[in-house]
Amino acid sequence: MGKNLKVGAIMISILAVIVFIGPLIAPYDPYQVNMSVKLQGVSASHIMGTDQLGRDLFSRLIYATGTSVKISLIVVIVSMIIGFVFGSIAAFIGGAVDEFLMRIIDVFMAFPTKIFTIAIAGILGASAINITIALIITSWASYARMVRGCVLTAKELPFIDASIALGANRGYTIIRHVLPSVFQPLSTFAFQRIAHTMMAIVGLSFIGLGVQPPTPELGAMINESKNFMTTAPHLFIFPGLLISYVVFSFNILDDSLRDYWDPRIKSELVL
Amino acid sequence: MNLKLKKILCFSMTALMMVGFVGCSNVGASTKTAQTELKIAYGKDTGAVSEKGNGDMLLTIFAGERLVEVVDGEVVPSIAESWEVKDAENCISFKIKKGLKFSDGTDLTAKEVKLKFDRNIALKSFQWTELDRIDKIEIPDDNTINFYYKDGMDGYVALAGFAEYGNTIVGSNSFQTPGDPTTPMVEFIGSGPWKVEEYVKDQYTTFVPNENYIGEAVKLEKVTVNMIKDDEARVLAIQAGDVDAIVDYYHGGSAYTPRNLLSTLKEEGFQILKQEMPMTTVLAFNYTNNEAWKNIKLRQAMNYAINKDEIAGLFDGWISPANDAYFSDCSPFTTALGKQSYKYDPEKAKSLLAECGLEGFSPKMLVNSENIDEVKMAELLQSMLKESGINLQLDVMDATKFAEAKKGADWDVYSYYIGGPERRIYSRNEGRFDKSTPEFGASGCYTSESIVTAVQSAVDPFDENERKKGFKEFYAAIDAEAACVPLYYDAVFVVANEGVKGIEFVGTEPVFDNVTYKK
Amino acid sequence: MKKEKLLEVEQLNIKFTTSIGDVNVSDDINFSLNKGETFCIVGESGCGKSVVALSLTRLLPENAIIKGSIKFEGFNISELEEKEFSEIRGRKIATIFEQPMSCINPVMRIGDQIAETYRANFNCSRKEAKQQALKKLEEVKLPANRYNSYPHELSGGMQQRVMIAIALACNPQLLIADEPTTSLDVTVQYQILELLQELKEKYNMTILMITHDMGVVHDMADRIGVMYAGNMMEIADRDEFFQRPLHPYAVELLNVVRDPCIYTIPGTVPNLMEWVPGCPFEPRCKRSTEACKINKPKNIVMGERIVRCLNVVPN
Amino acid sequence: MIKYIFRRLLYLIPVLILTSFLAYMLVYLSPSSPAQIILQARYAGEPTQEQIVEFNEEYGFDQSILVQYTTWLKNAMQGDLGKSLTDGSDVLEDFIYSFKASAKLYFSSQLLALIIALPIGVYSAFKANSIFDRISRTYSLVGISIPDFWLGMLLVYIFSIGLNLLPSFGYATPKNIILPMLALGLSSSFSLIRIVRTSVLEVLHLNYIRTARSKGLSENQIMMKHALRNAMIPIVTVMGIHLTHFIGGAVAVESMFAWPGLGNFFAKAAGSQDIPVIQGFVLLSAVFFIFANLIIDIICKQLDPRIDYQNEGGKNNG
Repeated sequence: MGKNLKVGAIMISILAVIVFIGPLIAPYDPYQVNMSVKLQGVSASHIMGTDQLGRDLFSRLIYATGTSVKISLIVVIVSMIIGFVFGSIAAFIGGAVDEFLMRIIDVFMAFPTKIFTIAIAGILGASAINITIALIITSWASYARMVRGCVLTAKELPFIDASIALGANRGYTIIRHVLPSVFQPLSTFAFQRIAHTMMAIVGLSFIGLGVQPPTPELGAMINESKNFMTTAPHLFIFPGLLISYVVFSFNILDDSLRDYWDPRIKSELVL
Repeated sequence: MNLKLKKILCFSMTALMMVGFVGCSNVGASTKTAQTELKIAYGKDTGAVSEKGNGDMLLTIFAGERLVEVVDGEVVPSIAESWEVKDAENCISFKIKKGLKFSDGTDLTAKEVKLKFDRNIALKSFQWTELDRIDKIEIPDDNTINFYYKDGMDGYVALAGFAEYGNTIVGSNSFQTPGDPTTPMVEFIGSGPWKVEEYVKDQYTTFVPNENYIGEAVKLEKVTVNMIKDDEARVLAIQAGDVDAIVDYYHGGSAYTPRNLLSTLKEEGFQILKQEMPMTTVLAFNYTNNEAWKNIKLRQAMNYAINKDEIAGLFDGWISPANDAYFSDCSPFTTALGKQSYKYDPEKAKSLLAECGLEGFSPKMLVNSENIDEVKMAELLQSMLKESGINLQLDVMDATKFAEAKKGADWDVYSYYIGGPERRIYSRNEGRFDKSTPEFGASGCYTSESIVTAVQSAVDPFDENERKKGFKEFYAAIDAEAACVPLYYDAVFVVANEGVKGIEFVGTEPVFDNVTYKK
Repeated sequence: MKKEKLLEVEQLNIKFTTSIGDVNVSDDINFSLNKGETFCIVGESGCGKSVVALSLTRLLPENAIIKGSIKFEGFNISELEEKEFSEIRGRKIATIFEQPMSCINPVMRIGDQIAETYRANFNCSRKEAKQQALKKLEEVKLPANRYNSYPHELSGGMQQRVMIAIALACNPQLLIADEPTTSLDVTVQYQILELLQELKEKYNMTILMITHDMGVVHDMADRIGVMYAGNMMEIADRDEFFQRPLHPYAVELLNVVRDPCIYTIPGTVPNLMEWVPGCPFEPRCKRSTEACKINKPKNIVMGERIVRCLNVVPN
Repeated sequence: MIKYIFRRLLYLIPVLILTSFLAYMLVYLSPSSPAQIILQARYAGEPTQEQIVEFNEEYGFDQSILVQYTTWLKNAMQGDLGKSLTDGSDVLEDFIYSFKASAKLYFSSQLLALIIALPIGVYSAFKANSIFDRISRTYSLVGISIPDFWLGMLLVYIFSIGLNLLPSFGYATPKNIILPMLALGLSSSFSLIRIVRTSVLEVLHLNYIRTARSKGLSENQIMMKHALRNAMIPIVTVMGIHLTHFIGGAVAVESMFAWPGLGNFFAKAAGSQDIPVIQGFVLLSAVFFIFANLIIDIICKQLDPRIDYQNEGGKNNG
């Protein structure tokens, strides 16, 4: 466990540095065009080369990573909140409300996520905000279903009845006992979703339905680089490596955390 | 289960190996042999089967003819051998050549000619033509067709409109109900040098020689036009040897070979053929919804603030910057002005802005995300305009949203074009600047009375010299008014394998009638 | 009459390596089984009795380290290669486990599971195996039409019968029964024990039974071994044991059985991860002395009886 | 069994109705009216009021939403999902055409993924914590972090641009499928390796494996007869869910290789706001998705006798 967790933690810390203080260390303005140095390869002044407009790729990548990661975090957090609210309402109130909410959740989950996301993003129009909305619309239902399940299980636990029977306030019991037992699986689930969401965002941006220029974004940058695969391969290689880095750091951390909870199937990686 | 699993495993291994063999068997010796077939990559579907459309430009040029054509800015005979303007310019009468046949062997007479115009009028598809003003169409005999106008024919531009792609003449069997032009077009039967042999929507169209064509027969036995939507994919296709040539969209402006890949292709030994068009990409202002743009100083400031050479730099030197007013020297009617009124000067732009009281001006630019060059150019403009203290905001969106947003007031500039393929220069220029034409967009290039007068004097006269003079006036007028910011002159490119010989440009359209190919 | 020994276990030490340290679950255990007898190992939960049982046929997880010698029919099987060893498993030594539901493959028909054992150990046709399986079903008193049932379609008692049928498919000489009745209802327990007894007599089988239930021990055992915290505290004949337990722990154990409502053994089972120099039962022992804390007791052999204690309960 | 399927189908009816309603309502997410969007696309200029009215009548947009919806649903049940607004082609035909293209690519790539993942995953689980296991775990964890379209680009860079061996895009010849199949297949294999490994490992820790060992079965027999068969249940479920993902799941790869599959087609339609295509595709893919899940459930039922017929409720996964 130890090594993987350490590697994951280090990778995530580096990522956090890139995302939150990266703009301070970026050597160039990511929007600054300089046509005299366009499409240059790796050099001392531009450590990852320059793009079609002579912008520094390294600086752009720093900003682009920020964009992708921030959107994934927003999507995950907002869906988690929506899912939590609806899931717990369904579970606590129960009856017709539960039935109604569950049918709605069923419907949302009956759509293949990607088709649904593309449809919404396409109809709303491609932009960073709309892709965030589209991803939230398509992902809240799974959180809600999960929260509902957890709350129902927690409600059944003997100590809940016991504490109510012993005269504890019902509301207090829920806050003190039921909710904590939801948070652990919910946060684990949400953490797993970060990498997935990140992949969805870069994929949608790659097909032009996501973040739009001039905002730098990793998937969109790869899309733009398609023209230059022969002449300037660094334009697609670096953003791709960066996506893999980000997703890998979330995956390895998630993996080692899961091993931590379930040591039966744990095993170390070769790193 | 065990057994089943084994079976599946064996099967899949075999399948994988077979795939592998197919993949590796791509080695062939090459000697230079004459090819009878040419494969072209093209970014649009040819639309040979269409409910309401008329077919794509390439299709209409390959397999169709119109009453007249426009070459070097002049209307020349085609299906019609002559024409006459009568009744105080209220009627135009075309004499149709005798003995013409469609590719399916049926006769081409005035009756068939009328079909297409009936269709366009019924379906209200009369962009860039004057068909909306037509009162009635008469066919006194097999070789005559008369068009009567409601309130007079609109000069030369109306005549040139008959050369529009949409007015390509097709046979009566083209329609689902033969002879009923309001029914969907189920086959493209034209009278051009080629005929459509096979059409698979969004995949390919094959053309073979039309044996009923009365002109000189084409040389190749077959041309396959592969529809490849992605610009980069077409380039990869020719590099991989899947196609022999790439042709830009005949209209220009979209679905073209990425300009910054042309140098690479040239280095790799492909021929690059270029034909400049009388089409200028400009930065247009939202003056109809946005009062500020009615101030000429602001329009001039924008002109001074943009360095066109740098924009042309986006295209790796393959496209010329629009330094010399509006159109390049590609047609007798589009001769350049010979002066550069607004040389790049950020200081001047700044002072003009100050005069307008617009320091820290922050205009919003609409950008169509489907055109990558447009996006790149917008990003370049954003960075460039900073020098003049203009803080350009970009709003990038897909084509539909773009079209929608254009109508609103919440934007300032966008990338637009004036002119077009040669057969369209009359109607397009009139449509862009004359508010009284149906094509006139609510927003676009700034226009004024002097510009409207000038454009009329350019597109109306039947006399060639008067038109030439008119065009000069027209350019001078839009230049003086700083109606928009000309950015670069567009061009049509054909990229072809070394062995492809005989690609010609008629007007601004690539033609493959005389092409031979040795591989 | 000299009793013939079927299984002899000597100096058996078992250790588990885990990420938080090593756990000693068997400390120099010695015992032997006579042919045809039922030997019961009894002890509280977590004393290591199941581990000892499973170690005999190498069914422990990979992190178990086993030392010592195990002789089966006078032949040291602890040094056998894995491949040779699998010929003993099932064929000569069979095992039945507690919680039969989880120990039978849920997606395989029960008949096939019985037949599979036979086929794995004897080279025979499917048909023969099926015949054998049907015969075994009959022996464990399940109707033949249950051959095609899936485990989840059976009750717990029936599942344990299936388990027994699987184990006895090859008529093994030694049957290791690891808590065979623990998860069953009392009435069903009785039926299963009766069945085991019946089959034992029929095939002259030797049974090593692991249990924490003194009632079961009393009904089934010929001889008894008492385990505590990885140590075999006492080995004795059933009658002698119940009449006169020698080890203080055994005494306590019997007291609990006789008067379960009143009597408990004070203290808790020790943590096996903590190494103690003396006797592991010392903290709970009524007879403990200072010496018990320092010295590990040695086995005291008294004829057939063996006791591991410094202060054996006097007569 | 029939009863079970019938019950499931009955349960699906409300879900299908709500789904279709949601699919239809997608059009109202759009800030502009369908007439505006479509006429704009059809004619270059601004549509006149007359054209808009005429259009609304022709497509029934002048009626109330519920009437529009029921008309649409009625037509949809008869296989008429309307026509594409951009080119007038039949939506159902378009769907079937791109469905076939997608299926071809997706099934071949999943087969490839299975061929790669099954032996690696099983061996990895069997030799848990060995060097092989560690390498394969690292390999698959790195693999699932690579976007499939980027993997596709790398393949194009190597095999099309570098070695000039394979076509980089297109659909026409059998060779065209190789690179997109590799990109998708490899991508799926990474996650599949993990699933296979976990499933097998979970099974290997179960008591009945110990029983199997105690019966004297060899390791191979244990693996094939007991471990794999049981581990196949979660694997098949996940594979099934993967398969239903071919609707849209491969959109980036399809777009990368200009493969005329569902995702590619749909993304284009969504980009141009081709409302009937969007509605039709969303509905058809949801229907397909729902029924595919039902079929997976039935297959799992075949594999796993423990699943109770009486239990209803489907497995869902986005």
